[in-house]
Amino acid sequence: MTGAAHTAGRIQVRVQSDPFDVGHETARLLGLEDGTGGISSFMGIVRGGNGLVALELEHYPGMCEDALTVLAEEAFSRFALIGCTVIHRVGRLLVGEPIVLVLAAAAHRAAALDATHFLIDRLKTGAPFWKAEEFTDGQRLWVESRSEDEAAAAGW
Amino acid sequence: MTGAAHTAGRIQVRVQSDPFDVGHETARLLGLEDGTGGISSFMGIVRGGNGLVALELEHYPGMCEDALTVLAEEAFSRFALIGCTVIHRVGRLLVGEPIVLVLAAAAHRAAALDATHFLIDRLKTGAPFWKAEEFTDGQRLWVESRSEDEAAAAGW
Amino acid sequence: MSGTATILYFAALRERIGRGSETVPLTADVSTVGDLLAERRRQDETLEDVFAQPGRVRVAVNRVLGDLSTPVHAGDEVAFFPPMTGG
Amino acid sequence: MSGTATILYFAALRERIGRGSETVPLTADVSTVGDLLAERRRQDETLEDVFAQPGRVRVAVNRVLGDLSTPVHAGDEVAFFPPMTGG
Repeated sequence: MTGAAHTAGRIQVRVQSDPFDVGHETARLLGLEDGTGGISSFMGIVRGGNGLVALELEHYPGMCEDALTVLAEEAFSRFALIGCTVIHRVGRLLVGEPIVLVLAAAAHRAAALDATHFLIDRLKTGAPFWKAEEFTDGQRLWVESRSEDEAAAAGW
Repeated sequence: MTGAAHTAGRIQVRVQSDPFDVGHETARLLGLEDGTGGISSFMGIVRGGNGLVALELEHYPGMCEDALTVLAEEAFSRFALIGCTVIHRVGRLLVGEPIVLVLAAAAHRAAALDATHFLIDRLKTGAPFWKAEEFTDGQRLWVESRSEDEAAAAGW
Repeated sequence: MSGTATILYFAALRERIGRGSETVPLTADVSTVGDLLAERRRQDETLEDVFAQPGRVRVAVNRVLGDLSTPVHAGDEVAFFPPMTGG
Repeated sequence: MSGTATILYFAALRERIGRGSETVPLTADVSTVGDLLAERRRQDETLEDVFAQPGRVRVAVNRVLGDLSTPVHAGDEVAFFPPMTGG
């Protein structure tokens, strides 16, 4: 059985400008099988402050999906997941809008929680997305990668 | 300012037989303030296997809500949360049904993820709920507390 | 000392004892959870049987976890139950 | 050796260079990402200016992360971009 067949329907990766629906994504994982004991999730949000108005999310189409799929497959086998989902939005997102959603379903809670933490840490510096910040005064600045994010990703 | 006033609307604790709505609970935390950078969640589910049909969840009304509120307040201050929600179902729940939902909103992802892990670990052995298992052969057994759950709760 | 206390039993304890609650008079001899439990076991054969069985028991007084040395006063709610298994 | 490669630029690099992609001929001198970049900097003043600025640059060849020593062949897609900042 190939990796792709083994994980068919169990790993979902999407890059989209549209909003996502946490309830819908949770229900989908819940329906995969009876052996699921827990579903963990993390949702990243455009955090306000210092006059930030919006983020502009740029990505490398194709490579982005590939990188997220490799990452999701790594989490799937490393944490013996039953299912996992990674959705990342692109385009202009206002303060308060969700950017990213990661979900992991597993037999036991520790695996689901650890997989979620792993996925969001690695996704920060391991998939080709770039953020530009737009401020109330009209300034526009590319976000520099943070050394603590690179350290968190390397910690796994 | 008292603790209760400080956390008004930011901490929600509920014990109920009805299902809960992950999307609704997430949206409520998302609306609290602009400073939120991440919302983490864990949902516990009745895990099938070995002929399990359902769990019967018994609780100590009043003490249960008190214990969950103390726990949520501890997570709130310890992880500098913006909001947190704990919902625990009681009564008879079939395999595949959600039992418990924990959500934590914070400025940064590590705080939200750690608070979620803390809440679910401590909730397992720190609030007066008891589970009886019902099997296909008609047997009914009270779940013993697991030493690994007690160790996980003590680890925080 | 006079008055009564309410005793609650939950989960497996409740089922083995066959009731979930009882109101009992507090005698002058009872000042702690340990005193109360010892007296009830002397008075009630079912309680004596159930509490003689191996298995950990937890106690809460007025909805706060305690132990055998926790004081008991008139009007208190004393609950006995197995280790908790939520989540 | 003959043929072309597609070069992509993303984010701050794309904005500074003023374009997101270009198709360039692969000369016999070019066998790695480092060779290609050196040649393009010699040929194009804007590229020379941008790549002379301090700041870390990442590269991917055919959508897989690489470095200056990664081989480049005709038909390849070579992308230059700043460190990634997703999530």
